[in-house]
Amino acid sequence: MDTILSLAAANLISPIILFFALGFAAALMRSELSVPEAIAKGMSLYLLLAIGFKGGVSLSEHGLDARLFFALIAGVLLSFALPFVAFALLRRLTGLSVVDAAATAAHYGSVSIVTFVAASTVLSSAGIAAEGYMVAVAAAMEAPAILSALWLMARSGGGAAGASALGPGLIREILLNGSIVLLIGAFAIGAITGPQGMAQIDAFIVAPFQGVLCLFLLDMGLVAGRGLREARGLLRPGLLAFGVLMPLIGAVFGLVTGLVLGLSTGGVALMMTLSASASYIAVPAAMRVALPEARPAIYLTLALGITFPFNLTLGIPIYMAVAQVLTGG
Amino acid sequence: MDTILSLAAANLISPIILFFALGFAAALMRSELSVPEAIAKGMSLYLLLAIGFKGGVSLSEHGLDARLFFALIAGVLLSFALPFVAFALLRRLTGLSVVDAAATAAHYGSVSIVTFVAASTVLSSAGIAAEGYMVAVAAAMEAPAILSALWLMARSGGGAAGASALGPGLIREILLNGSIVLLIGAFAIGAITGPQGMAQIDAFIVAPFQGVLCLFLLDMGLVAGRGLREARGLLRPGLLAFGVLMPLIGAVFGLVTGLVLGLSTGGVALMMTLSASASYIAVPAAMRVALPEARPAIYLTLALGITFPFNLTLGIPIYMAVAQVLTGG
Amino acid sequence: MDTILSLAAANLISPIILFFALGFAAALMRSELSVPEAIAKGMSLYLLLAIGFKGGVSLSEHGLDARLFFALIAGVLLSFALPFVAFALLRRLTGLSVVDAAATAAHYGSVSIVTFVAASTVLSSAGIAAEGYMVAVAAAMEAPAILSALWLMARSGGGAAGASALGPGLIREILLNGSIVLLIGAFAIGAITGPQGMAQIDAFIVAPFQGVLCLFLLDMGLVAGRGLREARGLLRPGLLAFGVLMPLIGAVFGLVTGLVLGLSTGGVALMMTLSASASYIAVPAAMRVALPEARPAIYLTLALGITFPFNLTLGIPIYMAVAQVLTGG
Amino acid sequence: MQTHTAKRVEITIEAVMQRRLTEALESAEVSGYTIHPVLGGSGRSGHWSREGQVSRASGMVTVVCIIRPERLDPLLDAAFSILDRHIGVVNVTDCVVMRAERF
Amino acid sequence: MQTHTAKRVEITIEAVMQRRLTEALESAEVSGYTIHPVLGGSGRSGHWSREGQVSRASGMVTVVCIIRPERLDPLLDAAFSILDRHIGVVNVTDCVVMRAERF
Amino acid sequence: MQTHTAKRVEITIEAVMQRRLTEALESAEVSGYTIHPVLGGSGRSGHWSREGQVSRASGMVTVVCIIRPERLDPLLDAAFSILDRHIGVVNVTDCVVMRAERF
Ligand SMILES: Nc1ncnc2c1ncn2[C@@H]1O[C@H](COP(=O)(O)O)[C@@H](O)[C@H]1O
Ligand SMILES: Nc1ncnc2c1ncn2[C@@H]1O[C@H](COP(=O)(O)O)[C@@H](O)[C@H]1O
Ligand SMILES: Nc1ncnc2c1ncn2[C@@H]1O[C@H](COP(=O)(O)O)[C@@H](O)[C@H]1O
Ligand code: NA
Ligand code: NA
Ligand code: NA
Repeated sequence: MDTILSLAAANLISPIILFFALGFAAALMRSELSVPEAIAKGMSLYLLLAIGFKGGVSLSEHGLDARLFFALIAGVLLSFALPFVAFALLRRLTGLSVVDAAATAAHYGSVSIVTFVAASTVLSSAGIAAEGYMVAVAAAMEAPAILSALWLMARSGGGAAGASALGPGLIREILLNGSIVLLIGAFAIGAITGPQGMAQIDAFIVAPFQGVLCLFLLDMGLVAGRGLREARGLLRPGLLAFGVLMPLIGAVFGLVTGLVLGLSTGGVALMMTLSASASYIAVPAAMRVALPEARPAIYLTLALGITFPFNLTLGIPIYMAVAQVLTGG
Repeated sequence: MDTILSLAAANLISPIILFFALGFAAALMRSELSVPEAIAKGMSLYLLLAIGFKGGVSLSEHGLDARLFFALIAGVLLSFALPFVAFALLRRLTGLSVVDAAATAAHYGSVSIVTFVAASTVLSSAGIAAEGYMVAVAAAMEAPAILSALWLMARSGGGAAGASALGPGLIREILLNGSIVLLIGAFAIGAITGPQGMAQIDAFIVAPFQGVLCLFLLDMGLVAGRGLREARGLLRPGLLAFGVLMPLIGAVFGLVTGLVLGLSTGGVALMMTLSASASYIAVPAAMRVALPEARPAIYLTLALGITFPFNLTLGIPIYMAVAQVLTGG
Repeated sequence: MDTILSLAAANLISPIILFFALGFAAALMRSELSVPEAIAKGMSLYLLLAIGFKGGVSLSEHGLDARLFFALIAGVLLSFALPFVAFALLRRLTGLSVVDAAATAAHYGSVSIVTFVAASTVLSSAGIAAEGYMVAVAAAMEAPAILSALWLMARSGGGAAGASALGPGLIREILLNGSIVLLIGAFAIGAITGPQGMAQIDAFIVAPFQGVLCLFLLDMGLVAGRGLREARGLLRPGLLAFGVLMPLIGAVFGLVTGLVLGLSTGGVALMMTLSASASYIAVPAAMRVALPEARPAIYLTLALGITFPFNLTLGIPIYMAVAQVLTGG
Repeated sequence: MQTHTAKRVEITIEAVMQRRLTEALESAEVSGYTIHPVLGGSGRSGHWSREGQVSRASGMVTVVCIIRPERLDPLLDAAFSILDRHIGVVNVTDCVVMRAERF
Repeated sequence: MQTHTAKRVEITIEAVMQRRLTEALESAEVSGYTIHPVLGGSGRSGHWSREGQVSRASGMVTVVCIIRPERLDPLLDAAFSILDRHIGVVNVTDCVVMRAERF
Repeated sequence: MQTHTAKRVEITIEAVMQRRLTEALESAEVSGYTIHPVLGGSGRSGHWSREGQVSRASGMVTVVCIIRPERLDPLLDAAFSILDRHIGVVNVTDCVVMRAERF
């Protein structure tokens, strides 16, 4: 426990966390500091390309592994299952309507790629290796949770609307959303071109990576802080508790899965991080289309204003420390 | 022939080609993946600045060379001449109207700087040197083709309109268009500051160059794929054949010119690439002003949807291999 | 004097100056070359983050110093005082109305961070060290001049309007404007994480810095050139003289301050540069709110079209040379 | 210059619904429209702005259609079939156009 | 479809004044508006454009409010309390809206 | 508040023609206008959108001019001298303005 806490404290003074905190504080103080939307989107394309490519190169170096397939299947199952846990917890802890609870649950079944990127960075700074294919697991976990949420709605009688919205258009949009395509595509290109490909572009995707992440997290802090400030009226204690408890519960699911699959220390930590994280890009867009009655102020504030900062500051070091202790890594 | 094909195959699995293919495939599958317009424009400024500056530094290292002037003149003449070849070929192979054929011909007389950048990158990866001043030749080849197209129109009786549009306003816009000014300006700055200037900014313009090119080509793939998907109805076999034949014909013109000028292996390959490539930025804008009746769906789809991918994947390695064989390089 | 001039000449052929000149010339020739607004803003965030962080790391390496506090106080006082000098000079040299003169004076009391960045870059290229905390001094000098200008207006009877505009809203906007928050925040993060933090992100903020500055100054040249071209009618000789004299006068104030504080050679040169430079982001925005009757064409053209190019090309090398001679550095 | 009366319909809708709206317009045979970006706004569901918004996923756009008066009803039916459960506003103004054959 | 008359008020104002304008609108109980970006323009104070402008500090935005006709006067009073000393233009058009309860 | 009738002219035109259009407006002594960006659209020449378009060279903008009613005809003549061979649409709406001396 002591190690866990001291690791967490060390993590808190890294530039990436501090730039996030700077953005968060600036937003709470109502500074007009802002990152242009195009720059933020450009940086997120960069992070996806880099993390996907690196995962692919690492796969090409270590060779294919049967565990890749089991890990993918496990990821999909986790993404399907976690919304049910989240939904039950929300109905217990909060007074949210069925539609708000279902929409929120979808976010917690899915994943936040930026949280995954931050965890990968912290792991590699600590010299802890992880399976390159965890990038593919991350991509596989994005979408299934959306189906669980729509099923939860249907079961509660709100299904007609949701189901009708879930036409082939929406399914294609979800499966081919930009993040998934770029992440998987870059992963495949990394796997195909391997270390040779890496030698050609590492000065772009490796050396400046952490610096770009700092600027990106500055923006995330601004956006999260602004969201929190505007929605502060909504954040009853029950919701707040959910925003911190749910990632811990998710992490336990991820931990068990990672141990059962026999992943490395880094792999277990990443599986925990994925399960603990909540989507704030792909799932909100899908929810606006399929469940427009659900309030974005609820689910976005929870995912981005509470759970994301929690995972970034305390969650990731905790998951890492637990993974290290339990895998003996 | 065997060497040519195996070189081409090796080229096809480089990250830059694969990211282009990823974008192309994502667009055909109707993914919403997209690069913000400002980021795409920012990357193109970066590529122009970097390629121009590198060319200038290389000129300053190797000293001025009478061939520079001959190469410039040859480039201008090629750009004037190729539209006539393209126009004749289009009238033979396709049923395009005079205005569509003239506008398309202008694109093939002019050049695509990104194709030039890709060829330079492939050459330098293969350790083949080229004359630094080829950058200036590229800039000189942008505009003359536009005049040829307007002359072709005038000869066919559509001239009144075109000629009236070609006021001093349009001529200044064409000659001082952003790409030309930045390319030539950076070339001059590279030539003035030389290796000392390079030492100050190489970490920005050399090391990350190929990585930026990957992200840029991802976007080009998206844009080319989307254009192709929307215009698929227009692409009769005759047009398709033109889109592949014309670059090969252009390359032959470039080859002869390069050999006559006595350029190095790399210089010949670049001269072939320039002649083979088709403009998709400067010329379309000029055509919208001067020949608004010509259909962008035709000329852009050909230049960007057919010829650009052809040059990037098959063309450049073919031109390189031919240049190597014929210059004994 | 000779050394000063030859140093200045050497400075004029560095890539950063030449890219500024390229942009300036392109704008005067009415080229359509332009940098997207989002990219320009993204680069300015990058420069602020990098310069702030580097200053903070340098502070952490050299330890806190009582002079930091004296330098901050001196900077604030300079920023308060210089508008009075500028106002008196403007009323003598030009026929500007009180409101135009007051607004312009505010710009010259405040600072241009980009001029500061350029001076830091030139210093570090020349191997001349400066106090890391000069970044904090730069931030401290942004705002006070605005109050002086409003006080100048109030004294002239135009105060009611100005004072009413200076509600708590405007004061918060000025103190928490994006540049100040990012500069001070990055400075603090650099100071906290120190060389360890630097090791994590130097490939992003150190190596490519000068290259990014080139692209950024290209855009500044474009914007300055366009401003100058549109406002050429306004630039009477008196205004022109002010635009060149005022930075020199400001530099003398900065020189005395720097010598009294006992700053290093680099520190004196930076203090001169800050005093000589004129704001063109924070102050114009504040003036539009508080003194909307003042004409932006006057104050922006002076600050950005005359004083900024003067400082960049001649001013900085002069200040450096004077600082070297007088500190014996 | 010869003028013709027409209707200018302005629809502000969530960006995620844009494609569905324009498809509905096209199936109602409204094939002319222009899409404008929106920086922010306020309504019954509160404020939002492009820079401060919690997610880049959201955001709105404004679609403007100029149509012949007799085409207004099918257009509105199509628009409201999409707007129904979603946030957004519609307004219609009388206008005149010049080259009537275009509409 | 049931329609109701309304007013469409379009205010073009400097971006630095946007927050002050929307706050004034809100205190006049106008809580619905949409903000559009502006690329450039021209008026008595000359030309400007987003790309060529001397400072990134400037720039304008257009705020569009659809309101019930009886709310027009308070809205205009609020708007002109801000616009008073600043550059900018306002125009008002008659329009019709569908879901009147929204306005 | 004292109001005056005016015309609101909205011209959607290719971005490459923007400078030519505003120059024509200015030579017809229309010196007030505001330019808005366009994300995409559809018309007789098909769809286009800023993200999916084949070339960054294209794209459209919307120019809005508020003018006194008697200035409408010269404005339209100037606009159509440019629009003539190019794609684009124009519509005119009646509006009211407050500070009439500005127009
Ligand atoms: N009265 C109005 N006038 C102009 N725009 C409005 C109005 N009401 C709503 N909007 C726009 O529609 C969006 C959603 O409105 P609502 O559905 O009321 O939350 C707002 O963010 C505004 O952009
Ligand atoms: N008559 C007009 N029609 C449309 N927009 C206008 C008009 N007059 C002014 N504007 C806009 O308001 C801004 C400031 O105008 P002004 O206060 O006249 O300089 C201009 O840059 C335009 O964007
Ligand atoms: N009826 C219309 N309503 C609104 N915008 C239109 C209309 N028709 C055309 N446009 C716009 O004008 C552009 C060119 O139209 P067109 O010349 O018909 O291809 C389209 O892409 C739209 O942005
Ligand atoms: Na999760
Ligand atoms: Na060519
Ligand atoms: Na100053």
